[in-house]
Amino acid sequence: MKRQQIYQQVAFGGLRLSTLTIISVLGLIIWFLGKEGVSALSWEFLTQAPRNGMTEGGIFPALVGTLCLTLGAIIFALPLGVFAAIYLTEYAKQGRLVRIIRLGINNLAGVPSVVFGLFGLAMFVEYLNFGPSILAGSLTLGILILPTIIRASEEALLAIPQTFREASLALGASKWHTIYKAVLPPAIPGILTGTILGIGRAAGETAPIIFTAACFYTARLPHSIFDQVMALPFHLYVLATEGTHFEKTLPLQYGTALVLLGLVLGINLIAVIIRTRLRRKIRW
Amino acid sequence: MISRKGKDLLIQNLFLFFASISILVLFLIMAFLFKEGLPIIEVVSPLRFLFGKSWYPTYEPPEFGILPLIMGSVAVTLGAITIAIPLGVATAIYLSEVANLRVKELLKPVIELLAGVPSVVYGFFGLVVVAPWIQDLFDLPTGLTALTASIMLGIMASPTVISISEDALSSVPISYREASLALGTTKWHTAISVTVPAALSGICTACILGMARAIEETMTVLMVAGGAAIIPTTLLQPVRPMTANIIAEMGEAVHGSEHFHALFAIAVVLFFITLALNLLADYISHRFKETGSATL
Amino acid sequence: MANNTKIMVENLIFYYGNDKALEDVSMLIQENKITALIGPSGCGKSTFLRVLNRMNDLIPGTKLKGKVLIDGYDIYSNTTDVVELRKKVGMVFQKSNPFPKSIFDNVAYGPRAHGIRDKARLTNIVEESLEKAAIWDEVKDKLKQSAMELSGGQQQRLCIARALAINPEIILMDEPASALDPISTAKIEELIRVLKEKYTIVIVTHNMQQAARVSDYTGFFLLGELIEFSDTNKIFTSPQDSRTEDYITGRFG
Amino acid sequence: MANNTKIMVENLIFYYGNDKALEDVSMLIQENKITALIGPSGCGKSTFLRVLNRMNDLIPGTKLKGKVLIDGYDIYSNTTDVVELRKKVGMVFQKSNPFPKSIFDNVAYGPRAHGIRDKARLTNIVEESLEKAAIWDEVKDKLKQSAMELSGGQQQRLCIARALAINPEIILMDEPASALDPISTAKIEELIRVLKEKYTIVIVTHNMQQAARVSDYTGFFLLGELIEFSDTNKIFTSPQDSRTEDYITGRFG
Amino acid sequence: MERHFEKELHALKENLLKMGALVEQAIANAIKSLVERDSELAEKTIHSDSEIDELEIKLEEMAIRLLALRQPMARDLRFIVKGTKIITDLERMGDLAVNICERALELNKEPPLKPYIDLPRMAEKAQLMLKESLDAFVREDTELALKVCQDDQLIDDLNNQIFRELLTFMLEDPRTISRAIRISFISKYIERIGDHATNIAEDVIYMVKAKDIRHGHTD
Amino acid sequence: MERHFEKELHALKENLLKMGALVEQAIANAIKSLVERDSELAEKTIHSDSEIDELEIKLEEMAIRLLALRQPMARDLRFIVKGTKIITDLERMGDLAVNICERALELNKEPPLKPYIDLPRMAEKAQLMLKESLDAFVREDTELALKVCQDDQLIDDLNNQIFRELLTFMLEDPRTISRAIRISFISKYIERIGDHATNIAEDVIYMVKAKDIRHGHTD
Ligand SMILES: Nc1ncnc2c1ncn2[C@@H]1O[C@H](COP(=O)(O)OP(=O)(O)OP(=O)(O)O)[C@@H](O)[C@H]1O
Ligand SMILES: Nc1ncnc2c1ncn2[C@@H]1O[C@H](COP(=O)(O)OP(=O)(O)OP(=O)(O)O)[C@@H](O)[C@H]1O
Ligand SMILES: [Mg+2]
Ligand SMILES: [Mg+2]
Ligand SMILES: O=P([O-])([O-])[O-]
Repeated sequence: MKRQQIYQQVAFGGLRLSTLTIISVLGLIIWFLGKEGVSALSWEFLTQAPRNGMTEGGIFPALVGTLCLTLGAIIFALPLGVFAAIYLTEYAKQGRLVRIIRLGINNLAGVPSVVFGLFGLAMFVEYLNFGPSILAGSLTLGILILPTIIRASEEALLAIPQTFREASLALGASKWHTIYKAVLPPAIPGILTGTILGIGRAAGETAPIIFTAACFYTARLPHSIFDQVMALPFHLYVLATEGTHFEKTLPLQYGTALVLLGLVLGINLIAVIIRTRLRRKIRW
Repeated sequence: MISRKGKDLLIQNLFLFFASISILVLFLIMAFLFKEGLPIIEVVSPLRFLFGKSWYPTYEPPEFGILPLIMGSVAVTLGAITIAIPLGVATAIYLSEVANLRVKELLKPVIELLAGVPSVVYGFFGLVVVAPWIQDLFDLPTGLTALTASIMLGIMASPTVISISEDALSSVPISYREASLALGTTKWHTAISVTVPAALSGICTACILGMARAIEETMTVLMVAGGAAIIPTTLLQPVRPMTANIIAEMGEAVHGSEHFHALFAIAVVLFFITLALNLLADYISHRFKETGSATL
Repeated sequence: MANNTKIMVENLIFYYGNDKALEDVSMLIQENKITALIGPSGCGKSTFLRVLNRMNDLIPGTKLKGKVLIDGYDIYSNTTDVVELRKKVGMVFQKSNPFPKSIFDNVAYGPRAHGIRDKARLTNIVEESLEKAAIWDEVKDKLKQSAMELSGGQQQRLCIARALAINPEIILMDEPASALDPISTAKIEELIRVLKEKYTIVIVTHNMQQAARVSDYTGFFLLGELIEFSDTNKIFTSPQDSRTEDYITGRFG
Repeated sequence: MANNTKIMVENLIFYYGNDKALEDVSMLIQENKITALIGPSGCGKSTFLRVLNRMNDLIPGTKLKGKVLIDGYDIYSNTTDVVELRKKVGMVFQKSNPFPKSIFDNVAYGPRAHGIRDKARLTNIVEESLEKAAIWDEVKDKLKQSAMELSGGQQQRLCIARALAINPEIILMDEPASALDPISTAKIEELIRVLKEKYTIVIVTHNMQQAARVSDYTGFFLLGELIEFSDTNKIFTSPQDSRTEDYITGRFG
Repeated sequence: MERHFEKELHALKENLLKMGALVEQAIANAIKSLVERDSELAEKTIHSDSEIDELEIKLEEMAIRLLALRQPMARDLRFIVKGTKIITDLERMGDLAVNICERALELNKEPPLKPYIDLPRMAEKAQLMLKESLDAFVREDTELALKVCQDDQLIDDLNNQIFRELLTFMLEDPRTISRAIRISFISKYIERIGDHATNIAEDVIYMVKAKDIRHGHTD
Repeated sequence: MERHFEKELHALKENLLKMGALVEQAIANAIKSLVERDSELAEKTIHSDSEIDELEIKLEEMAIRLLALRQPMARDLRFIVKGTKIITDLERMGDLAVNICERALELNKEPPLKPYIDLPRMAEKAQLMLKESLDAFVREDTELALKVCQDDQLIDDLNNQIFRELLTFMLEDPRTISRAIRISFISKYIERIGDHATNIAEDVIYMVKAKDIRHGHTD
C-alpha cells in the first residue's frame, strides 16, 4: 500500500510540473508583451493616425476600424444567430434534418478563418460588388462568428431543463409565452457568453478581413460602410512582416499588440464576469 | 386583434425565416468554395493536385501539387500536438483531480481567457521572441521554421485542450470518485482508473479539437513558419502550410485564373480535413455518451 | 356532496411510436375526490396522467385511441383549445420545478400569461394561492426572494400554489412527494387532502402507503392495463384481483 | 451468535466548519446485526455514517472530537491507514453509482486495485460477490456488458457486489433504496437481511417502514443528537422518548 | 391544522365510547328488567343488542381500515390493536346483558324467589367497572385501570356468595331449583361482565405502558 | 428466496396452531379427568394452562410486531388482525378447560351422579369444532368454516338437553343439586367452547372473503 502512495506522489508531481509549465509560458507571453508594449502606450498613440510611412504616430484609425468591423459583425450575427438557435431548439422538429444542420454549423465553427476570408472575397467583394469595405468585412466576420453564436445559444437553450417548458405549458401558457418568459431568461447568461466570445474573436481575427475590408494605411476615418478601414490585427501583421522598417517600428508593434491583446482579453473577461455573476443569480 | 393561435403561428414563422437565412448563408459558404475550387479539376487531376510534389502556380505551365503544403501543415500540426496534448491533458487532470478548489477556480478562467488571445499576437510573439531564440539555439539561417510554428501552435492549442478536457473530467460524477475511494484506493488510482477513462471521450474530443485548432490556424503560421513550399525533412526547415499559402497568394492571384481556383481548391481540401476531424470528434463524443462521460 | 363524474376515460389506448403504453383503459374520475394511481415502474401511470392535460402532445410520435371527456367534452377533439384545457387542468410534477424567479413571479406566472396585468389583482391572486397551498406563512416576508432558495418541500408547495393560481378545476400530480423527506411529505399529503374540497385531484405515486393515506379512489396499473379501480379502502383491505393483492402485499415480482 | 460490539462510537462531535453536525453521539454497533439510522432530513445520519469510514475526510474544514473504535482500534488515530480502513468498511451509496465499465470490471475493480491480477482468482471473486449480492443469475450471461445498461435495482445490487468483492467486514449503506421502485426495494431489503449473516451492516434511511422492516437495532437522530437507540422492535412498538414516538407516529414537525 | 389521521383515531375512540355507553345501558336495563320484573324492558333490551352488534362490525372495519391505510406505529398501533380487543369484549358484554334479559324473561314468568339484594349490587359494581375501564381507556389512566383489575375480586366474591345462598335455597325447597339455577346463571353472567371489564383495563395498561400485565406477567 | 415477511407470517401461523393444539389437548384432558374421575390429570391440566397463557402473550406480541414492522395490507392484514382475535378465543377456551377441571375436581370429591353420556359427546363435538375451525383457518377453507358455524347449533341443543335432564335429577333428589349444578356449569363451559370455535370460524370466513358474516350480516 505504501507503494501506491509513492506512485501517487510521483504522478502528482508530474501533473504539477505540467500545469506550471503551461501557466508560465502563457504568463510569459503576456508579461513580455506587457513589459515591452507599455512604454509605447500613450494618449497620442491611441488617438493619432500613423505617420511617416507608418513608422511613427498612433493607431487611432486601426482602433476605430476594428471597432466598426466588430460592431458590424455583431449587428449582423447576433439576431440571426440567436433566432436561428431558438428556432432549431424550440420549434424545429428534432430529427435527421436538424441533426445535419447542427453538424454543418459545428463544422463551420471549425473551418479555417481564411476560408471565410475567401468566401467574403468571392461573395461580398466580388459578386455583390461591395468592394473591400466595412460592410464586406463586417458581413464576413459576422458569418465567421455566426456558428459560434448559434452553437452557444443552442447550448444555453438546451441546458434549460425541460421541466421549465413543461411547467409553463402546464400552466396554460402559449408556446411563445413559454419561450419568452420561461426559457429565454435563464438562458440569457449562456447566450451572452457565447456572443461576447464571438465579439472577442471578431475583434482579433485577421485573415478574413485581409481581402474584404482592411487597407494598409489610411489616415482618414471611415465615412460610410463602403469605406475601407485599417484594423488592429492587420496593422500589427503589416508592421511585423514588412521587413524594411521592422526594427524601427518595433515599439509600435509592441504597443499595437498590447492594445489588441488588452481589447480582446478585456472583452473576454467581461464575458467571464457576466457569466459567473448571472450563474450565481440564476440557479436551478 | 389576432387570435392567440394566430400570433403563435406568426412568431414561429418569423423564427423560421431568420433560421433559414443563417442556415442558408452557412451553406452558401460551402457552395462558393466548391464553385470556385472545383474548376481546378479541369487543369489538374485530383490525385496530381493532392500528391503533386511541386507548387509553382505562377510558372508557365504552372504546377499545382499541394503535397508540400499538406506536409507543411502536417509537420506543424504534429509538432503542435506533441506539445499541447501531454501538457494540456496533464494540466486538466491536475486542475480537476489534484488542485484544491481555490487554485482551480483561479486558473480555469485564466486559461480560458488565454484561449481568446488573437492569433496575430501569437504570430508576433513568435516572430520577435521565439524565432530569434530558435535561430540562436540551433544556429540556423532563419528562425522561421516548422519548429517555431509548432511551438507557437502548441501553446495556442493548449488552452483548448485544457479547457475541454477539464470540463470532461469535472463532469464525471463525483459519485464515481466516492465509489472508488470507498473501495480503498488512492486518489491517483481513482484518477487513472475511473475518472480519466470515464472522461476519455471528452478528452479525445479535446485533443481532436486542439489539433483542428492547429491545422486551421492561419496568421501565426503565416508569420513564423518561414513560407517555403517544400516537403520538410526536419522540423528545423521553413514550411508553408496550406492556410498560410492561401492567404499569402490570394492577393496576387487573378480573379478567375487557374491559380485562383487552385487556392479555392486548397480551401476545399482544408474544409474536408476539418470536416473529418469534426466528424471524428462528434463520433467519439456520441460513441461514449451513455457511459456518462462528458463531451463538449 | 353528490358524486359527479369529472373525467371520463373510455377505452383509452396509447402508443409511443409502436409501443403500446396504455391498453384499453376506462376510468371514471369523481369530482372533488382524490384519485390515486399506483403500480410498478413503467406501468403507464405517468402516461395516463399526462394524457389528461395533453402534455403528451409534446412527445412526437405518440398516438391515442379512445375517448377522454372532461365535463363531458372530448379533450382530444379537433376543436379543443389545448391552452384552455391546461388552464383548467393544472399539473404538479415529481421534482419541484419552480422557475428561477422570485416567489411572487412564480405564482404570478400563470395569471400573467393569461393576460392579468393589474398589480393589485395579481398580488391578491398570489396571496390567495400561497395561502391555499399552506405556504403563505412561511414565505410572506420574502416574496421577492428567489424561489430556488426554498427547501424542497417548500418548493413543491410553491409549485402547487403556482398551479392553483390559474384557478384550475382539476389538479394532476405526478409523484409530488417522491423527492421529499417524510416531514415535508406529510405536509404535502395534508395539503392535498384539504385541497380536495375545491378541486378534483389525480395523483400518481409509487408509494402505496401514500395512496392509502391520501386518496378516496385508487387505480392499480400493470403493464399499461388498469387492473383494478375502486374505493381506496377496498383496494387496500380487500382487493378483488389477485394481482392487485399480490402487489400491495409485496408478493409481486 | 454472541452479541459482540463491532463499532464503538464515544462522545462523537462533528463540525462542518463552525456548524456542529453531530452532538455527543455514543453508540455501540453489534457484529452481524443490521443497525438502521433514521431521523428527519439534515439530522446528521449521513454525516454519522461517513464518519465510520472516514469519507468525511474528503470534505475540507471538518473537525471531529470523540472516539470511533472499530474492533477496538481508534480509526482516527494518526497511524490509521485510511485506505486499509476503507477496505474493511465498505460503502453503498444512495444513488447507485456503478463505474461505466463492464459488469465484471466493476466488481473486479476493488480486488484489482489491491493488487490481485490472477484472472482465475478474479473470476472467482466476481462470481462469488455477485452471488452474495443475489444478482448472479440475472447477469451471469452478460458479464462483459456495460453496467450502465442494468436497471436501477440491478445497478444497486451490483454496487453491493462491488463492495463485497473487497471482502469488507462492515457495510455502510446511505439510503440504498431511496431511488428505487417498490419491487426493487423489496429485493434489496431481502438481500440486506441475508447479508447480515456475514457482515455488520449500518443503513441510513429516511423511510421508517424500511428501518422497521430490515433492521435489528434502530437509532433515531434529531438535530445531530442521537435521541434513542435500541431494539428496532422496541423503537417501533414502544419507544421510550416522546420525540421518537412523535416522529415515528408522524406527529412531528 | 389537525392531522387527518388523528381525526380518524378520534372518531374510533368516540365510537368505542358510544358502544361502551350502549353496553352499560344494556346491562343496567337487564338488571332493571330483572329486579322490577319488567319483561317489556327485557324484550326491548334484547332487541337493541343488534345496535351494539352493528357497532362492533363498524368499529372493527374502522380499525382495519386505519391499520391498512395509515400504518400506525407505537402508541397509535397499540391503541388500535387493543381497540379491536375492547370491541370484542364490549360486544360480549352486550351478549351477556341479553343473556340476563333472557333469564329475566323466564324468571318473570314464575313467582319471585326472593328480593334481589346482592345481585343488583354486583351488577352495579360490574357497571362501574365497565365505566371505569372505559374512562381509563379514554384518559389513558393506568391507575384507574389497576383499580378496575382489583375490583374484580369483589365481584368474584359476591358471585360465590350468591351461589352458596342459592344452593341453600334449593336444598331447602326443590321447587326453587329451576329459578335458583337461572339466578345463579345471571350471577355468573355478571361475573363474566366483570371479567371483560378487567380485560379492558388490562388492555389499557398494556396500551399505555406497552407492558403486558395479564397472567401476572411482569418484567 | 422466500420473503422474510412470509417467514414471519408462517411463524405466526405455526404458533397459532401450536396454541390450538394445546387448547384441544387441554379440553380433552379436562373431559377425561371428569369422566375418568382423574383428579391428578385435572390438576395437571390446570397447571399447564400457564403455557397457553404465555403463548397468548407471545403471539400477540408477534402480531403487534408484524403490524408495526411490516405494515401488512389486504389479506395479510386481515390474517394478523383476525389472528389476534383467534388468540383471545383460544386463550379463553383454555380458561374454560381449566374451569371444567376445577368443577371436575369438586365433582370427583363426591360420588358420581350418573354415567356421563351426552357431556363427552358434546365435548368431542366442541373439540372437533375447534380442530376444524383451526384447519379452516390454516387452509383458508371457508366451507369448512361454514360447517363449524352450523355445527354450533348441535352443541347448543345438547346443552339444553343436558340442562333439562339435570333439572329432573335435582327435582327428584335434592342431594344431587350441587353436583348437578356443577355439571350444568360444565355443559355451559363446553357450550362456550363451541361458541368460541364458531367465532374462529367466522373470523376465517371474514379473513378469506373479506366479508363479515357475524350477526347475520350479509351484503
Ligand atoms: N417519451 C417516451 N417515449 C417512448 N416510450 C415512453 C416514453 N415515456 C414513457 N415510455 C414508455 O411507456 C411506458 C409507461 O411509462 P410511464 O412513464 O407512464 O410509466 P410510469 O408508470 O409512470 O413509471 P414510473 O413509476 O417509473 O414513473 C414505459 O414502458 C416507458 O418505457
Ligand atoms: N459538506 C457539507 N458542508 C457543510 N455542511 C454540511 C455538509 N454536509 C452536510 N452538512 C450539514 O450537516 C447537517 C447534517 O447533514 P447530513 O447530510 O448528515 O444529514 P442527513 O441526516 O443525512 O439528511 P438527509 O436525510 O437529508 O440525507 C445538515 O445540517 C447539513 O446541512
Ligand atoms: Mg412516472
Ligand atoms: Mg443523508
Ligand atoms: O485566421 P486567424 O485565426 O489566424 O486569425
